[in-house]
Amino acid sequence: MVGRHANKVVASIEEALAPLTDGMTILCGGFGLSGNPEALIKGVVARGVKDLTLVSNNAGNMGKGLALWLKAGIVKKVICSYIGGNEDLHTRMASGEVKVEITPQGTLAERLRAAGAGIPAFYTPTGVGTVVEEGKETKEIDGRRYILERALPGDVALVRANRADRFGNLRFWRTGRNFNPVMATAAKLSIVECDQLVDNGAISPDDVHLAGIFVHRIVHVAEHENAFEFRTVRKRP
Amino acid sequence: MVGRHANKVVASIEEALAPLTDGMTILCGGFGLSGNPEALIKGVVARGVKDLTLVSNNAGNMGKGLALWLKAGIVKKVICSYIGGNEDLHTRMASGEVKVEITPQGTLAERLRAAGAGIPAFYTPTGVGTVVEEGKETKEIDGRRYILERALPGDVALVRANRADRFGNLRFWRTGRNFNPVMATAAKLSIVECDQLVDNGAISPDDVHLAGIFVHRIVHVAEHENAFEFRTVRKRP
Amino acid sequence: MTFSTEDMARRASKEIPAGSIVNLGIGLPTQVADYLPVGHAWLHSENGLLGTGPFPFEGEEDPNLINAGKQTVTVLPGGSTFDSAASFGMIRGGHVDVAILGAMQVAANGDIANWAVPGGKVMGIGGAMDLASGCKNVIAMMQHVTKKNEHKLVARCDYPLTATRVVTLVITDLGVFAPTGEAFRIVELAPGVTREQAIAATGAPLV
Amino acid sequence: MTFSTEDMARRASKEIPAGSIVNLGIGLPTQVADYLPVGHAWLHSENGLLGTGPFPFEGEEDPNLINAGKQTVTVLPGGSTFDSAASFGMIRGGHVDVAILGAMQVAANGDIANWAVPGGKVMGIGGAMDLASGCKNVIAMMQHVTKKNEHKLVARCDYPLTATRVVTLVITDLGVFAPTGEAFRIVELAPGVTREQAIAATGAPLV
Repeated sequence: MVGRHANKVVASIEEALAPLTDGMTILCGGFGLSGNPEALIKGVVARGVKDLTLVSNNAGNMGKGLALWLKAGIVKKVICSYIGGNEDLHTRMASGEVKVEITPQGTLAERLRAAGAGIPAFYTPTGVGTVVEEGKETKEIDGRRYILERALPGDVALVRANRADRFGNLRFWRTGRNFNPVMATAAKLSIVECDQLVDNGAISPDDVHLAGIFVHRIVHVAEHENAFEFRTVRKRP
Repeated sequence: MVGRHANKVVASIEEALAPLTDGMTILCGGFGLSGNPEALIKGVVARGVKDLTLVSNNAGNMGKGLALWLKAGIVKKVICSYIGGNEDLHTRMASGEVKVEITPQGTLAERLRAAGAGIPAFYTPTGVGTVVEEGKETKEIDGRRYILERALPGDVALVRANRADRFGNLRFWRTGRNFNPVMATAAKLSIVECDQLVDNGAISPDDVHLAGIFVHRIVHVAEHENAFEFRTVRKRP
Repeated sequence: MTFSTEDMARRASKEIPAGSIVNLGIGLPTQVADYLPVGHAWLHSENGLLGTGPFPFEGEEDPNLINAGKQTVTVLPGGSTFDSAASFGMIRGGHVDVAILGAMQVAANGDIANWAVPGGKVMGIGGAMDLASGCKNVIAMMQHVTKKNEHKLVARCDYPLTATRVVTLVITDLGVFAPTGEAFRIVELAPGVTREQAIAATGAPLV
Repeated sequence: MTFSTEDMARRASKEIPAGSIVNLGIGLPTQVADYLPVGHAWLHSENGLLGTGPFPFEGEEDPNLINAGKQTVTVLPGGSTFDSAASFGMIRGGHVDVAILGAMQVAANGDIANWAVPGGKVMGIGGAMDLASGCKNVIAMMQHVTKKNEHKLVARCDYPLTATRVVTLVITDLGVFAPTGEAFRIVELAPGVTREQAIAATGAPLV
């Protein structure tokens, strides 16, 4: 009898992704191309699974990140908050190849957080009086109307961390954190790609951003492209 | 026109507590006697307000911490999760002097978190089929019954931090964190008592436990009793 | 003479109290930051950053330090990072004092439409609905009319709504206007813009 | 011969898989930790600690490093701290694999009562309901009968409930028993305890 919290570190992306099967709901961290689990994203295409439901804020952009899944034709549905200039998604949405469900970004984050925290549904003011309200229950509480939104759990989460210890305690770097922690909490199986892998104890208890209780597989990937969308700078004075 | 996020550091407990008035709902961090805002708790008694509703996990113990408020007779209602050996609360509850509402600890934390995050109500499995369910709406979601719980906002939060910068970014020490962050998010006015006060920039952005957006007054208190409830030790080998 | 986009951004900056928390929407509103004195207010980026600083010096760009518009930025002393759920908790919970948002239409009752053009390509919602419904004070910034001379300050929005009854002020190239319920009140006209011009360009009563 | 509390704690420790996350309730269940090999499992304390270590050496007690029973503890390498909302998110969200809880009554259908005695002093709920309803595997530890010889393994609880249909195993001084719906199944009897003794001490069918 061995639980899920022993021996989490695996040697390869292939091994990390072995449990994936067709039709799964995959939660993927990242905001635009920032804080993406780049090697895991590429690895899923190589893994050869299909008919995936993808939950991610953006589903890639500029042909990069999760756009690889769209190009590979392995996604049947995307739940996201923003498409913008993501032409890979626009064309597949237009052709009907991929079904797209758009949700406000805060509602997406909260639905994932709820799934991780055992809250099956919650009321929110976001989207009241808009198309987001259509087909959903509403309730007036203390004189204001709210929408009932449901938790959004997944089968697998793909997560990018800056640093992980062997138990899976994670630290993120700057805004690379974004959706990564909530995605990890909301999935049955959370797979982490980390820039640095350290021994237990190297991260002080108070410095853990996400506790290893939410992490099941860890793979160390030292090199990342870390693509820019808008490289904005100022002149030195 | 000056917003609430300028000049938060005040010189004294008296100044920090000046906005308190009779009848307020006060949220107080701490778990048992650990992580308590000790100077603010004492200061509220000296401030002379009364008819308070106190939201705290324990409402003091061993005559210490929030037990001071009970002894002073300034509390009309307590919302907490645990009484245990808190005789000050037992006697006042028995006499009818203080009304006590007991809620499961996780529901208490989630109600506070909801208040801070703009979620007016949420469904939870905790307490289904028990007295906690009485008088509350329930709903079956995906075949399981859940209770609708309401957000629990407060007028003022009293918070103990280990370290604060001048904007109010906070770090906590070990299990002294407990309810302190959620209390701060759930109140209109959050007052922090910190062991160490540092300049902005001294806490790295990734090392902030609670962002200063949730903090409105800061008072530096170097000395604390930090009472023990059960001082359990082992022999050196 | 009308307000340039720079004038609009400068004017919008006056609506931001010292010591407040502000979220600047993608595009035009982002420029408002250029007119805020150093240390005046704290800028919130909904992707998980409070205390957003200016663009980095060349060569110091960090792909994991961006704002909600995916532009590389810096973080000021006193800044903090957090995850998306915490970030939108700040917004939804009313902890962000001011949001300045781009808009396609604003109605006299304060309704705002800023995420989709009827029949147009769906770009997504992003943080727009959360910001518009969650922030205490929502200011819209936009051109007063479309390129086809259609009204954007209207009696009632016919574009898909972002949030209802939330806008407190609209800053356009023609001036500054406050939704009052049935009409827009003229707070200020751009230099040289007449009341008649503004009335003609507005699809709701102007008072 | 019956199980001593030490025997019960040792027996309970066998139910904890290696590499699992465990929450040990206040009182008797806390002793289970004494029988877990170093590094075997991760102990969760609902006040905001994962990776709870043994009591500190004398002189190293930290009043801000305690378990849910308010006892001074230590934190192991790989341990982490977090706030109460995050901690109960772990519990409610099903991320804690095993909870071992003290109990006053357990029913054959898995109902558990462990927070209040009818007519007795109200001690509060604490984390009991969250743990009992949130954890994947709930094990109850208690004496088989009360000091007044009343049944505690019952057909139906008449004490205020903590959670319904959650207990998978009951460990008592008489042995180990599994609620099956209508009855308790004998998993194991303490050395020297007869089937007849156990049946007499149980307020529900024993099979």
